[in-house]
Order: sequence, then C-alpha cells, then structure tokens
Amino acid sequence: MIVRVQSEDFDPEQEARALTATGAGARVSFVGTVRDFSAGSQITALDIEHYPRMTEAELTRVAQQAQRTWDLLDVLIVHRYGRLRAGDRIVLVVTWAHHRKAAFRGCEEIIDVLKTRAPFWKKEITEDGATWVSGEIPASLE
Amino acid sequence: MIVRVQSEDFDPEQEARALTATGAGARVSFVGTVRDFSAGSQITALDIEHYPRMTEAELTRVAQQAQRTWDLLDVLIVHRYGRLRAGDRIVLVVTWAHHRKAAFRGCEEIIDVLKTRAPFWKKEITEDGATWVSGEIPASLE
Amino acid sequence: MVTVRCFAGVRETLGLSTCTYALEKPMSAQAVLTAVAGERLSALSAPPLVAINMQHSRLENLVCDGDEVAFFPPVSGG
Amino acid sequence: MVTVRCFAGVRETLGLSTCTYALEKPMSAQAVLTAVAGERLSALSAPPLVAINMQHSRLENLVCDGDEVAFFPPVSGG
Repeated sequence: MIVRVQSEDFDPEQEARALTATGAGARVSFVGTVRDFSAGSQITALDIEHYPRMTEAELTRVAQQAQRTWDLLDVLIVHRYGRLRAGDRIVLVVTWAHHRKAAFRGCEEIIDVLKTRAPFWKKEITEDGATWVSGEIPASLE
Repeated sequence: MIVRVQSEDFDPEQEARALTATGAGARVSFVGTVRDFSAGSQITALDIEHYPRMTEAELTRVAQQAQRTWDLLDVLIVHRYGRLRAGDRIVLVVTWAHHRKAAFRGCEEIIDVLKTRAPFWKKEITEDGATWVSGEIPASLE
Repeated sequence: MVTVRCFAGVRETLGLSTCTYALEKPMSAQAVLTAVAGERLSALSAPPLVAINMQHSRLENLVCDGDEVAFFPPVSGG
Repeated sequence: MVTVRCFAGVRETLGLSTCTYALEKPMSAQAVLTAVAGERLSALSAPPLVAINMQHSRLENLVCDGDEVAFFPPVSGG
C-alpha cells in the first residue's frame, strides 16, 4: 500500500507501476482534476491546504478500511496540496483486486470517504481575493 | 471517442492522453489483466479470437450507449486479441465525466456489457491441448 | 449470395470458417446454418449465437441477399 | 501542555495557526478552544470540527497532557 501527499504533479501510470499486485485480474484508477472554472467566474486557481501527518494517517485508515471491506490486493493514494489550476490533477486512487466488482467498489468507496475525512481544504483564488470552498462533514460525526 | 482492437500491448496512460476531455473533473480507468493460472493447472497461455469489424462496431455501440446514459465527456476502449500470458493486459476502458459517480458508473457498465456483447472468445492453452472458456449470453438475447 | 462466418468453438466443431451461400429468397439464419453445416450441425452442443451484418440477432431472424451472417458461441471477452 | 493547531477558515478567523496550552487536568476540546481563542471565538460561523492526536473526534471529547488538538472547518479534498 502506498499513501502519499505532495505538492508535485504525478503520472498516474508511473505511480501504479510502483505496485504490482500479482494475481490481480482488475485494476481501477480514479484521477480527479480541477474542473474548468465557469466562464463568468473570476477564479484563477485553487489553493489546497492540508494538515500534515494527519492527512497521511487518515488516508491510510481509509485505504485499510476499503482493503478489508473489498478484499483488495493493493491500494495506492496520491493527493496533492498547494496551488492548482484548471485541468491540474488533484488526486489519484488505484485499487487492485481479483475481480472487477471489488476493484470498482473499493476505488469508489475510497474517494467518497476521503472527501469527507481527509483533512484538505480548498480555497478559490480570484483577482480580488479568495474564498474557502464549503466542505463536507464526516458521516460518522454528523 | 476511441475504440480499438489490437494484438499489441498498450500503455494505459499513453492511451488516455490521446483524449483530453476538457472540463472533466473525473477520469476512471479499468485495466483487465490475465489472472495467474491456478497452481495445479496446466494452462500456459490464453488465445483470444475475435470477429474483426464486428468487435469495433459492437464496442462502439456499447461506448455510445454508456456515453448517453451517463453523460460521459469521452470514452476510450482498447481490447487485445491473440496470445496472452498471465499478467498481460487484455482490456482498457477509460471514461471522462464532470463528476465521479458518472465516470465510475459509465466505466463499470461498459466493461460489464462488453463482456456479454463484444465478440471475443478465450481459449486456454495447455501442454496437451486447448479448451474454450465458456462465455456469457447477452442479457438482451436470453 | 450471403457470406457465412463461424467463430471459436462453432468454427472448430463445424470445420467451417467462412463460406458463401446462394439464397433464392430471404430465409432464417437457422435455415442458412442448417444448409451450410449439413450433418455436422448435430455436433454442436447448443444452438449458436448469431449476428447478421455484425449486429447481434436471433436464429429466427431473416437473412437477405448480400448479408453477412455469423455463428458463434457465447462471448468471453474483457 | 497540549499543542493546538487551527486550519483553513478556522485558522484565518481566529488568527491562530499553532500554539501550546498548559492544562492542569484533562479538559474537553471545546474548553481548550474557548481558552485559546478568547473573544475571537464568536467570529466562527459554526462550531469547528476537531481532531485529537490526528483522529477525528468531537468537541466534548477530553484532551490530555501531551495531546495535539486541531480545529478546522469541514474538509473539501479529493
């Protein structure tokens, strides 16, 4: 299992090669990117702040939970922080499993849970200032 | 949209770069590989036969259907034929969408439907001979 | 004239890969199969799947002059 | 002594990034927040989320000597 938080961009295939889950019949990857800012908006970039060490710890917990639930052979999560622009990659989640259902379900669960638990915060940067993106409350704490 | 059938291996990331779905917030990729043959088996390889031109036509229909259903921004399918060994990649499906749910659902639907409709047939090769893998009957024809 | 193609186990069992068949008038895919396979038809363990002009069809569907009809076992791709 | 950290909007609103706070005995995360934020606490539009030792917790959970307690808004990663 690899869990990494970094400001640098990543190459999804290169990352996935670092793990070779022998016997895996299925590999599912999710790449999340910064959507184009809407035409009328003044947004020029996104700043992602995080809580160092807790992000890694929380992503590891999320990955371990999904690995147990879906019997995944391996999991990779890379999440970026810092300044990002439209089209930039933010997050990569890769799951390996014997069968495709488990790989799909596991990958989707990781990205869903990550969005409510991993301590990242997005700020939209405009020419006049910046606004925090409203976040999600972890289901288990609601 | 790209749909391709080939005997050569492919690089999942390289393939995905050929399509840049601007505005896509989510990209989901599925890579299917030949599972390890079980320890006791005599299987040494897999031969994949296909119906040239119908495979492309059918994969295109499957991709178009999923694109409509899930409002996908773009779809890529690459499927191999010929002789493959344990660990070799067989198929790549990539979907781009504004949001992750659509990208996940679309990708999974394509691989599910492809398995029952695209005219490929697998044969397991052993030292003594070969056996066709029993296939799936398209749901719409059952 | 129709083009007849067989794939995978059906091709092997019937000993038939590609052939042409002269139709007098539209006939069912089943009838085309019976005509080209002859007695080897009984060697098939189950009715094959059929595609007419590279679209999944049924054995009772009609095949017309100029069509391509294909017979094959359930598929196993992906 | 506990380490207190604030992130994102909570950090900006309270004007507080990291500080330490000397505890006499275990107290709730809410009490630590009240102690370190002072009057600026009322500027928060909603109660923050809290993590104790980098695990999601609740404001009523106890913080002990040596702990790290963090306050932040709902997360928005991925």
